[in-house]
Amino acid sequence: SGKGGTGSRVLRVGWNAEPDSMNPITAFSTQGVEIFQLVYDKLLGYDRDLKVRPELAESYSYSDDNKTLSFVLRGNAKWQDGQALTPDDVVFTYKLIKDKQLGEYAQWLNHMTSVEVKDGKKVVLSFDEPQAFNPGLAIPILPKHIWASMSADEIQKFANEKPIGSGPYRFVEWKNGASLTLERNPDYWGPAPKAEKIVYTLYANEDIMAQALKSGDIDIVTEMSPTVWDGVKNDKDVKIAEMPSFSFHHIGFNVYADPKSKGNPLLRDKAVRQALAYSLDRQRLVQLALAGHGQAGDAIIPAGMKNWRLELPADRKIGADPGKAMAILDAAGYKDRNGDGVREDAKGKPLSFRLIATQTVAVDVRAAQLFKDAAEKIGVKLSLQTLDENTLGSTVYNEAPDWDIFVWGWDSNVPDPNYLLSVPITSQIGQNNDVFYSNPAYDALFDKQSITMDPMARKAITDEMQRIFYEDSAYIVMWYQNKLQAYRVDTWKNWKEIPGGIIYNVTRDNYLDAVPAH
Amino acid sequence: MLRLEMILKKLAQALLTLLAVATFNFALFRVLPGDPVKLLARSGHLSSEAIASMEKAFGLDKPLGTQFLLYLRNVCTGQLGISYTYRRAVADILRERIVNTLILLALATVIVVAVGVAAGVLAASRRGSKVDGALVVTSLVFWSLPTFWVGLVLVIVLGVYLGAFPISGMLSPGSIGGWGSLGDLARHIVLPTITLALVDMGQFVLITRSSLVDVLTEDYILTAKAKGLSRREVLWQHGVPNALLPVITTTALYVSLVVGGAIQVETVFSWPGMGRLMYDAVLRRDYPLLEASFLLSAAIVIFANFLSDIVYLLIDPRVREA
Amino acid sequence: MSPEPRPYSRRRESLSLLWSSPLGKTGLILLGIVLLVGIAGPLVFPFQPRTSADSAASVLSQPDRSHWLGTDELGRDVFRETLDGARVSLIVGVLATLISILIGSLIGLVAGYYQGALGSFLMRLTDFFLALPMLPLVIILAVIFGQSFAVIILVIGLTGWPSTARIARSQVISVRERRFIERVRSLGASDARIIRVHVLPNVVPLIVANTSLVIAGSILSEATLAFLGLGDPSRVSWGTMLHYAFEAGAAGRGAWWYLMPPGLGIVLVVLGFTLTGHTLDRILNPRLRDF
Amino acid sequence: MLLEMQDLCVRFASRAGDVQAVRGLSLSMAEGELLGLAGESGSGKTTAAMAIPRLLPRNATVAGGRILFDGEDLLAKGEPEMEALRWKAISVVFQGAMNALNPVQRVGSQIAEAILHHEAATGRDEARRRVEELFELVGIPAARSASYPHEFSGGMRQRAMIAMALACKPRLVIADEPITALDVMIQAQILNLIKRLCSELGLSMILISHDLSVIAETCDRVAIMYAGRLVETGGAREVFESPAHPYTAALLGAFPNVNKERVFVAGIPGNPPSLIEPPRGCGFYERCARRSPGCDEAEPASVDLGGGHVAACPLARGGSR
Amino acid sequence: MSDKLLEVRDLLVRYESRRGPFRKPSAVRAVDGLSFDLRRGEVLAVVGESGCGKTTLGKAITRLVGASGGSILFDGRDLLKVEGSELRRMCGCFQTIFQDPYESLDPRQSIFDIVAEPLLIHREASSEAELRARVHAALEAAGLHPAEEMARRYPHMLSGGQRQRVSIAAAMILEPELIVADEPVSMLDVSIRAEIIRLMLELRERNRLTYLFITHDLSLAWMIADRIMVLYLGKLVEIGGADEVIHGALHPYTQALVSVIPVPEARSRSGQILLKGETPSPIDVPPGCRFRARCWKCAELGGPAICAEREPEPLPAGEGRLVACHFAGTHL
Ligand SMILES: Nc1ncnc2c1ncn2[C@@H]1O[C@H](COP(=O)(O)OP(=O)(O)OP(=O)(O)O)[C@@H](O)[C@H]1O
Ligand SMILES: Nc1ncnc2c1ncn2[C@@H]1O[C@H](COP(=O)(O)OP(=O)(O)OP(=O)(O)O)[C@@H](O)[C@H]1O
Ligand SMILES: [Mg+2]
Ligand SMILES: [Mg+2]
Repeated sequence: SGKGGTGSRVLRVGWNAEPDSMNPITAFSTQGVEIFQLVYDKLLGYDRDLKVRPELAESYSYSDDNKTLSFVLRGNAKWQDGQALTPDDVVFTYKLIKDKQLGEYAQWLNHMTSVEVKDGKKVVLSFDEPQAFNPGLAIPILPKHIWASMSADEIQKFANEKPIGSGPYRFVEWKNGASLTLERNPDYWGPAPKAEKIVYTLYANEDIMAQALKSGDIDIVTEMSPTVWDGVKNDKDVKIAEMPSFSFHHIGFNVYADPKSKGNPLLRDKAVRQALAYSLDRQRLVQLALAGHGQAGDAIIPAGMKNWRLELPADRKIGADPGKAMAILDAAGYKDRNGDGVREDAKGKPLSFRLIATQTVAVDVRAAQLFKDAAEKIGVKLSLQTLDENTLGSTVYNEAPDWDIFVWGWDSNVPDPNYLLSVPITSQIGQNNDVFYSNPAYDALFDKQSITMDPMARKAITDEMQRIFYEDSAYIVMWYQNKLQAYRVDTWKNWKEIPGGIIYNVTRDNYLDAVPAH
Repeated sequence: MLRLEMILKKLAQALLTLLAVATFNFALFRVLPGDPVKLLARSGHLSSEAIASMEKAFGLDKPLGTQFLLYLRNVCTGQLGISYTYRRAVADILRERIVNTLILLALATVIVVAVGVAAGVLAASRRGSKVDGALVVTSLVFWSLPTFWVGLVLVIVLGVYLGAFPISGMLSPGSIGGWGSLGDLARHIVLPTITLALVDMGQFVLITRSSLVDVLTEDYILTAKAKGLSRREVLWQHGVPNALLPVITTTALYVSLVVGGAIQVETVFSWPGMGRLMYDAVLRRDYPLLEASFLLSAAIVIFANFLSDIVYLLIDPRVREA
Repeated sequence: MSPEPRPYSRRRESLSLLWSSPLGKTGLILLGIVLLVGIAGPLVFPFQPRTSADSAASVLSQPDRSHWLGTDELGRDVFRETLDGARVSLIVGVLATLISILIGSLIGLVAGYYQGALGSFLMRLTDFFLALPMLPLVIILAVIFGQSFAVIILVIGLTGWPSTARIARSQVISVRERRFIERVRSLGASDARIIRVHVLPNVVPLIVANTSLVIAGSILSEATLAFLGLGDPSRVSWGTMLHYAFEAGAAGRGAWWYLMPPGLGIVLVVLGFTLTGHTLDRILNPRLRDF
Repeated sequence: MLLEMQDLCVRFASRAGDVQAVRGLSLSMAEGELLGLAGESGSGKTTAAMAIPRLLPRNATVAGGRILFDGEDLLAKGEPEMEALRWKAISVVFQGAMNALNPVQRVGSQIAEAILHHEAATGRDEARRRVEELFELVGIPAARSASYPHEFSGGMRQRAMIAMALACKPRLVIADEPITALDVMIQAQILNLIKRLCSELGLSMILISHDLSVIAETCDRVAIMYAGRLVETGGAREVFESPAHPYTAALLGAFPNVNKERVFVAGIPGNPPSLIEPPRGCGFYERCARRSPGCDEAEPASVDLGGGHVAACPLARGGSR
Repeated sequence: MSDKLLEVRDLLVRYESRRGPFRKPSAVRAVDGLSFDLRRGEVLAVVGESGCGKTTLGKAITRLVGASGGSILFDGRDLLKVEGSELRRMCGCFQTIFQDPYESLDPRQSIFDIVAEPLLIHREASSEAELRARVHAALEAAGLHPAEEMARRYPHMLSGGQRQRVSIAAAMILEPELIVADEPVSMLDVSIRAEIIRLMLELRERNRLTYLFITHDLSLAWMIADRIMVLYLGKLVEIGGADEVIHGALHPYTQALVSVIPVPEARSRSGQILLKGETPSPIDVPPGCRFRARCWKCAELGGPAICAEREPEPLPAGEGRLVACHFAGTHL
């Protein structure tokens, strides 16, 4: 049994980063989202099979033109401070986000024209285009009585130190740098979960977290990196779980054609990008950087979203062929003219690029080092620099981007392709589009898929998009990292392993279904 | 009285240094590259109005001079701004964290000073003996150890293999906190304290030793011996009190070292203190947090120096004017 | 009693005293070994440089015939990395120290010799830097200026000078107050000459002894920075090795072969410099001399 | 006899070899006597004197001889016994009073410490009262007993040291160069004080000085040392009026005397011999103007000139200068 | 060429010091309006208690400290008005010999370097050979034989007496006219003193030197000086021929000093005049006669008002003598 002090009714989770904030509008860390999905309710949620299930809404329905979405709210929901939860709160939340363009959520409401209460129990959303993705799955509902009095400015600064939601757990305290505690919400509308408390403990180092799991200090961890995870797999009280995820890591090339770009223009040549893509053996990358815990990457929809993934035939795959890479470069006129081991273009400009990666993401740094070695073999010189996450972010997302190549990744908060596909669209330049990719054909297809309600038809479109983007090689998707988790078998049970992870996933149901092992 | 005047003078000096640190601090963070709002926009979904409103919210839209004055005023009133990452008052975050660091540092300092001074006295009083030699060598070895490495080794040996002590955090996950957790805290504090103490002990031993060796050759020690005092009495009544003066200065300098040690120890042991906060703030470019924690740690060091000056003034009648 | 006239060389005398003290000898031997390893090592043991293996099986693998100290989390040879790391640690230590010593000596010299407004300003400046918590400062500077090799050397060098300045200053003051300076001044010697001929030679030995300790400190600083993930990622140093080892969970997997070599490397080289510096200090600083 | 040194030998270990600082010194003094110990720097005065309360530095060894104090051999006593004797029976006024006082303690309490340490029955108030008495005795206002050493002038510190030396009413006071480095005027004051105290309190004192004039004016008896040996001893008047040893004579000749004719004084050319390998014969041989062959072969025997006047030179009987 | 090598007039030397941040700076009046002449070729001994300004006077003359008033005429030129390179050149004309032979030589220089340094500073040697020759000559002249070998030694290889000879050699090598000797033998053993002083006097004969000989030892001053000057708290008390000052002191302070000179013969300590109290601080010098508080004569006379009111000026009292006392010489 655990050493938790207050007995086995406490679920102890280990993680290696803290939420950035308790304000669901401004927070963007995954840790934050994990807490919000327990403290707040959304209208809809995903169950343990990643199927849509009701949450605050008992049911929902689309209009025939798919432009109107109505939710029927359950009547027994209450705010954790005792106030009743009404449709007004839902309308308030959606309006707030839409009107003030607040946070990540605003992207789901771009096409919303109105939101209103109907028949006392119903909330109706109207859009000017059909919506393939249901925003009810993403947006937490906030209490109007707390948030209504604040201006946009104030909301930006609001720490929300004691969040009040309507979810199964309520916030107790956050000991900065140490732990965050939730307790069971007695007024929760649904069946009471078994864990009376959930304590998230912060570990500065994953290895130490692994030790804590082994020694019984914690019951489950949110995520582990490959080599550390390998280190716990032989412990008899610990069960490891390896699941596909909704994320990928990639190498991005600065392909911005705008004169503002300060990136090396040679990278705008598709041949150079493709050659680099061919130089890299992604299988080996998975073996070395991930110690084998993942799948070699190709298109931008990760392995976790089985339904939406494009399966490329072997002969269309780019990679693991340095010979081909060199042939492409030779053909495109890049030769080592001065014998320094680095190829130059016709004007003598060397294929020498800057490569940046996040210093704290070990797998990225490892991949970058391996990429550097691989590129060297085909006569391309890369100089590696690691930056902290924020500097890297501000370097990449710059009006006048002054970089050549970076390494990082994308993670989708929903098992729907829309978000990831939206990254490289032209309108996302200045926002998510990290390589400044712009392809009108791709953009057109994106718009089309987002209003195509039929899954089969939509899949055809997304496949085509993936193919185009893959060929263009603005990204080298290195791998789809598996979600590596581990939990103790002697404290809690009934964990279900699902794509995206047991916990720390788009569903909260594993928390609600866990039961003590004894 | 002269003493009071001296104390005031020292105080003025300390305050001046603090002001200089604040200025330096401010300049360092404003003049150098990195646009915090762009950093916040990392996730990319902020409109330009949102960015403008954020700039306004964090006071980044004003000219530098105004920002500096505002900054000074706020520092004086304890308003250290709002953390970019946590979006909470920096002062609140610091308040939570500083206590944890102080607990750790206080314990380590007490141990270092007590054991270090005792060992130094022992070595000096047995100068040239085997004990002395062993103490000097041990101190030099300790002095050469990287703090984080000692931490790692302790984690592996005492934590992982022997399982003798918890290796992470201040309290066990899920413990309730409060007075009941004192035992838990005690178990958690062992390894970080040992790490900090081990590494910094060496210097103390060496300094106490050399200071006492110096003092023991002074004529007044011979006088004391001639008065018929026993070796022990000579040592403790005349030797140590005089030898401690330089040790006090060292203690103050040690505080500046130990702030660095805290960052490492807190990183290795996931200790939720200021050191790690500062390190995280660096990684996140959380300027207000970084500034404030840097200022705070500088203030601690300056205060320690000030304190040592005062103690010096109080116990050494010779110190007159600087 | 009357001393034999013999060629007088303090330098030679110090060296032989250094060698005759067990601590000093140990320090010199340690340094010799590390230097040898750092300079000759990569030439003598030409293992596949930085080569990575191909499968997950060769990641963090135990020492065996082909990898004497096993492999790291990318399947690279730890032995080879340790040899490379010695060089980086030494280079950073020495270059950063050079900067520190130059700045420190200059400031100390000027502050000690010109005790007027200039001197006291410089002393205030030194105290100010001493009052800054060093590691945080170094971290902040390293992060702000980026983590390249040159920046790390500069940052460590630029923050490491106050102790040297203090030592130099107090020695200059004590030399300055000696009668022979007054005698020489009464002969009409200029400040420049007094500093060059009389002050410097009497200050340099202490700075030299201090240098050894500053190098030890610089190497520790580099290791600490690198351990905290702020090292130059394209160069292997012992600190970066430990950083990646810690990140990769080497401790939990019991990969001692990955944790011990760089750690011991740091300890040995720092100990070498510390022992040498400590002994030199005792020899050259009569106040500390206790034999 | 209060004190008898018999054939005392003291060595210092040093890197160059053993320094034979005191070589076979025999000297005695009676109760109530003021004995002057003179000789040039390095002749072993301090070493000989510090051997009595056994306060020699760590690298010193007493290689032979006995020191009888009241008939008991001090060298045979255990450390605790010595501790009880120190200050109570034998006290010391050290050379540099500047450094002989603990800088962080009040002067008065340093004196009181000695009293309290040796006279357990004494209360603090009583001790304080006695300290004040002692201050008055040496001519410092009693109120100053609360001062720290650095608040005193050199002369006052020297007086305080003397007061401290008298605190436990010792039978023997060893004053090692108590007046060197002081101004003439203060020198005179302190010497007067010493003389007065000795006669008033019936103290015995060994006064060490390299200045013969000072000893001549103050002491009853003198002992002159050279290169670790006693070269001449006797009543002050006899020795200064008719020095029997060539060294004594030469030394006397090196001091100008304002009472006599204004002539240029003569020095003693050369340096004292090394004490690491001391000469077999007379230590002064090399510098002696009246040496004769054979003096360098064997130690000259002591010649008793009567009345306690003894000199270690074969020429002694031949008369004075 | 005038008979007077040096004429010091109303010389004033102050050391400014600040004793606290909130206090007014105060000045130590180390030399407080001093006038005297130094004749070519004479030895003038300066005596007085510790702190009376002897060293400061010497330093002021050699320009090691700046004077705050008065004038020092050297060969008719006011030293206080020469500056820069001019001054540096004049430094050759007056040299100092310091008290402590252990401290006044740079331990890292060889004897050769030490003695050669003045020549190098003043660029007086035209060749290596000349430099060598002159250094060796100076060493020989200072009694350091063999010069060749001595030149190679370092200070720590010499005895105290030998070191002082090195100082003298270094001082003499520029062939100065005036030597300020600040307690040149007080650190040496009595037995060696005579030799050093003899050397100095020999050199005077040979090189027509003038000495300002600073000492606190009155019998030494009496033995070697032509004239003696007694200072008290930075002011002249009495000046005159050596014998007259010692055996016919006129100022009560000099009389007291002379009465306590120890002599190497057993005698009773009667006839001593012991002064009471301490020398007042040179920061706040009392008005009137600065010696008044300790003056036995003043006490004897019942504290005449004039002593408290007027500062006595040095007045002639016979052949070449000056005494600064209202009651000089009255009933001893
Ligand atoms: N601690 C020591 N170690 C080695 N040699 C010593 C030590 N103390 C004294 N000596 C040597 O012993 C000899 C006698 O020294 P001592 O101090 O007794 O002489 P002294 O007559 O008192 O001289 P001074 O007048 O200078 O005080 C000297 O040659 C001295 O160098
Ligand atoms: N650098 C200085 N700063 C302040 N005051 C000083 C300084 N040097 C000397 N004094 C003061 O000036 C006065 C005269 O000092 P000076 O050294 O000339 O005396 P002195 O007669 O040579 O004494 P001594 O015999 O002790 O050498 C003293 O009161 C002294 O304290
Ligand atoms: Mg002595
Ligand atoms: Mg003087």
